[in-house]
Amino acid sequence: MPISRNDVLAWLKAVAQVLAENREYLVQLDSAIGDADHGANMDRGFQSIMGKMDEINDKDIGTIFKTAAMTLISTVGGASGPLYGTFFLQAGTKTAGKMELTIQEWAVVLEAALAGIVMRGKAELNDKTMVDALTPAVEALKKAVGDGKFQSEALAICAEAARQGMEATIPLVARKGRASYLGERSAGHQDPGATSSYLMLKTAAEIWKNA
Amino acid sequence: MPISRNDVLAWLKAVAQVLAENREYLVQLDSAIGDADHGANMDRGFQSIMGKMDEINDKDIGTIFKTAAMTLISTVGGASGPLYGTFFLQAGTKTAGKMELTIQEWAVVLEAALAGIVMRGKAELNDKTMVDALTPAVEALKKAVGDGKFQSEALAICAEAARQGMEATIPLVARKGRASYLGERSAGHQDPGATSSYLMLKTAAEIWKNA
Amino acid sequence: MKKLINRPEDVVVEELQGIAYAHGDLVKVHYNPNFIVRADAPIKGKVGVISGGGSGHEPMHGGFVGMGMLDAACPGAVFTSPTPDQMLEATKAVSGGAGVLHIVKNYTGDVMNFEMAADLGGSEGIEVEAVVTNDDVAVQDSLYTAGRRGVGITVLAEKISGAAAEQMRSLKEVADICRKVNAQGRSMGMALTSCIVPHAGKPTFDLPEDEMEIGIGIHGEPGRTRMKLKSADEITEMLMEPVIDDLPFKSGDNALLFVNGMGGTPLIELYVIYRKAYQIAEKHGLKVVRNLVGSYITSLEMAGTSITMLKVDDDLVKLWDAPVKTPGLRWGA
Amino acid sequence: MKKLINRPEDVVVEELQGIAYAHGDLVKVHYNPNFIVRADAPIKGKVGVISGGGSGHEPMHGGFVGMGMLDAACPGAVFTSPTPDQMLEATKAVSGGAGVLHIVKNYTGDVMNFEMAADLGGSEGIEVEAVVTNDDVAVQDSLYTAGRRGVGITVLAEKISGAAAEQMRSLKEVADICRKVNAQGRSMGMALTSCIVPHAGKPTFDLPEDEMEIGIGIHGEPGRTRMKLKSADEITEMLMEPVIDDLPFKSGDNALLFVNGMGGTPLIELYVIYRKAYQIAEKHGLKVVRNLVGSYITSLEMAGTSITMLKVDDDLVKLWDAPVKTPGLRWGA
Ligand SMILES: Nc1ncnc2c1ncn2[C@@H]1O[C@H](COP(=O)(O)OP(=O)(O)O)[C@@H](O)[C@H]1O
Ligand SMILES: Nc1ncnc2c1ncn2[C@@H]1O[C@H](COP(=O)(O)OP(=O)(O)O)[C@@H](O)[C@H]1O
Ligand SMILES: [Mg+2]
Ligand SMILES: [Mg+2]
Ligand SMILES: [Mg+2]
Ligand SMILES: [Mg+2]
Repeated sequence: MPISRNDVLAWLKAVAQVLAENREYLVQLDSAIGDADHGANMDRGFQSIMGKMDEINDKDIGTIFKTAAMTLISTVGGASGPLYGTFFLQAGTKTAGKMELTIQEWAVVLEAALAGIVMRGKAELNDKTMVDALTPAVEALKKAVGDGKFQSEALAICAEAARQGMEATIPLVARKGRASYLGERSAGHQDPGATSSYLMLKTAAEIWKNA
Repeated sequence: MPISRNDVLAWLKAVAQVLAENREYLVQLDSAIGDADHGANMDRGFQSIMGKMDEINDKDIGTIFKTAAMTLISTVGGASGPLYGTFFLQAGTKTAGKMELTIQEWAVVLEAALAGIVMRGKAELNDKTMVDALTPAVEALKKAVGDGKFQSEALAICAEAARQGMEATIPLVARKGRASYLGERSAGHQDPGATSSYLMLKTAAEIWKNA
Repeated sequence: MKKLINRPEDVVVEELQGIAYAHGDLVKVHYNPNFIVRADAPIKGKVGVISGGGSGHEPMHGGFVGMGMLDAACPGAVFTSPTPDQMLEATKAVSGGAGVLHIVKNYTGDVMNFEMAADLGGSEGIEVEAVVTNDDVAVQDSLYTAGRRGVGITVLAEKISGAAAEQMRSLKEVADICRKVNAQGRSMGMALTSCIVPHAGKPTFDLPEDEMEIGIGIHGEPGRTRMKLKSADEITEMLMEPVIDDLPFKSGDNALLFVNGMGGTPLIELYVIYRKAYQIAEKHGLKVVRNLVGSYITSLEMAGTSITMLKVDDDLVKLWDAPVKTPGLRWGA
Repeated sequence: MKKLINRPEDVVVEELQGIAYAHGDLVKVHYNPNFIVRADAPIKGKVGVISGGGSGHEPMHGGFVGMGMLDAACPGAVFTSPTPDQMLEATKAVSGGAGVLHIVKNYTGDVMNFEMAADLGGSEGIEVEAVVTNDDVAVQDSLYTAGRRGVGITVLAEKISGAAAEQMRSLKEVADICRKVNAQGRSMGMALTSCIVPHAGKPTFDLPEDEMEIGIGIHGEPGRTRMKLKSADEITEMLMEPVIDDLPFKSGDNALLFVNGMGGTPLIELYVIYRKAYQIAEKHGLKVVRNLVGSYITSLEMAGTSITMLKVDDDLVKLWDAPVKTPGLRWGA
């Protein structure tokens, strides 16, 4: 079954909850190599999206994503605000007018969303950013879809790739974002943005398992 | 044997050493009910007197005490500077031109010196100040001298009375000086100024034991 | 002890050197005895206004030397009142023939040292008046004690008296203004942390992570009561209400509201306090016509705040608004 | 966490209310989106100068809004760059027809949010130039990284660009001056303690009693190296030498020396640092013709200091001396 408008709304709700639960954890990760706000930023942003649920309850997926994007852009700030804002903005552009998405379409949407982040932040692979979780996740999803995997399996593969990408940020020396100021001292810590990206994709895999 | 000019110099030297050794202790007492400087103040003052030793080495007791007084006044500051300054100023007035003091004379000098502190600070007995150590000490010395005690014994009795006076400050609620701001909270702590007074008189008893 | 210092015994002199390097256009620093004096002192025919006190309260007093405020300031050792020779020399240095006002905070040590400066004489016929500030409502006042401490009002008294002197008012007038400011002002303070006196090397008092001291002074002395940490709004109420009660301030009064940081408290928190203090003043019908927000009378690195309210009339407001040009307070010039 | 706050999520808005109550004569506060704007904005024909950044650096930037400095400031959440809508609205509010300068500190978040403000459009033909400050020599610069942080020079750039705008210079000129200040300035900072981000509730990093962080920024981020605590003189050398080396400053240069406190450091310590910094500058043949000593770009309650050196010529000195009337920096008015 394709991913419906309602599934997308359910995903955003679930992400809001997961980020609220992981607020402390993300703050802690950001304390080690940043400024201790990533958890608060993401939580503030997704709580604001929750405040818009009534407004988008009956809208198409493109409108849902665009609203999420604008909300993140105007409430998150920091690096993650424009980055995830652009992520959802691009996702919204790809899904304009759509009421549901096949898993094939979702792979395309995710790829465009990631491209938005790269366009905005100019990070390359192994710069120790969210791009390190999203890039392998998009690749894995595309491959799984190409291989004809079931939707639930493809989403799980995507999340698992994100998890591996997230963990692979640990030994890296940051070259982008605030962690780059630490130089060598940034090595040995997991990137908070890669972690929030993984949490989003993991939540998609869980929420859309039976979609 | 009377207390000679040299004995007075030796006493000042010994007091400087005792105060240096008790600097931390006096700071600690002043931390509890004051501003943590009494030890530093007294040490600074008596080290400065040590810097004047060459100048007063061959002077009469009055000049020695007056020089000590002016040095304390211009280097100690705080409450203890003017108080001990006045103490030595009065002692200097009583001993002008003298090359030695009998124990009877010392009792008179000490009484005048205490009167100087009371005139300057207007503290009464049980206000939880140095006056609480000095007053019983002067009384005890006068009585011991009147009773015809030997000098060494009279000085020991004087120091012991100071010690008891000092310890008696512990339960008192301060009514003068910085400790008075604490109100009831000042009870349960020994007064730093009473402690430095005791240390001076105890040192006199030790140094002049064989005078 | 974490401090940006060299040897504890050198802190005050090195600070004075820093001030001399930084503010040579406004002040001159005299060593042995130590005092900071207006670059253009003495000013003929002007009342000289001087103050002094222990170091560790910066910018008070040295940072308030300059046009429209103090003519000289005498810094003692950290938290230790200065010695009479400093006051004597500073008095001579600022005497322009119209007399000199000594603004003294009510501490046994400060009062006695200023008194001794007068007793010792040597100021060669310079007319001196002393005004003792004692605005701290945290201290119960009584004939039988040392009385209330001089705290925040001292900053306002120095500004306003300095402005009056700058207008060439007489010694009596300047002293009267100073007394009036003291009489019409009240303060109260609190601490989140103790400070560390450099030569002591450790906190004057220990305060658990969830407690605060209410009614502290500016020398790291413990306060009247210790209690569980409360919200900024509750703390502000605990400071404002006794201050307003004590004068008392009455509905319709105009006031200057001064929210002060103790040295380790960032400005963002002072504005949070100011917000509530302003609302409480309004609630009492008081009109806050002037204000001061910042760390002006501090206690080394202590975290905490004090609130001062001064009842003002037109003359006081005009004197407050008058130009001032000092390292620590500056406007209109 | 010991702070004078209510709920962490209310700190910024309550601070803004405090600023509004305290400085209504100089600034107006706009909520949703949040920005602080000059009371008399927009000024016809004058370039509008705005800046923005996370809160927690007070008085920067909000305290620098007023005549001769910023026309508006956009405060984000604590340590979080503001959002594009704030910059957009502030830009419109200060546009007097001569264009608007955005002074942006070089942080990924700040840069991207200011960029998005431009991308999103909606500023209806207002000409905007952005200058990014990046003066922190503690960060190794490289094409492949986020580059150096914008720190202390931002305060000086805001003062000097603001003065240029006040003189009705064109947008290009004001932006060029701003770029010049940034190009000619270098900074480096250190911390004795971490700060505590309110919503985090505990120190961003733990620093043992005998250690310090060298090369910290202004967001509580750990520095480049951690080492045993040293004396003020040694610390000053560790900050001054890289700053002087990097530009490099050369014997005979005139400089503005800015010794900044991080929020929890008392003024007495800053003067001890200033003393040594001045002596080091002299030793290198640099002439310190202007200075600033105080806590102007802070990191909540962090104890520590940063040193900024700006090479100045006559034009920059004149612009520095020009009147400024803001809550945080004021002279000549
Ligand atoms: N240039 C960039 N490209 C992609 N992601 C980035 C970039 N810079 C930072 N990030 C991501 O943003 C995260 C930090 O977000 P957050 O803490 O919310 O913002 P800030 O760094 O402004 O405090 C980092 O962990 C990293 O994953
Ligand atoms: N009015 C007074 N009369 C007599 N002694 C006093 C008076 N006020 C204070 N003292 C003494 O001074 C001591 C404190 O001295 P010190 O700490 O050096 O000065 P300060 O209180 O100014 O810091 C007190 O412990 C007390 O014994
Ligand atoms: Mg962050
Ligand atoms: Mg003391
Ligand atoms: Mg003292
Ligand atoms: Mg941030």
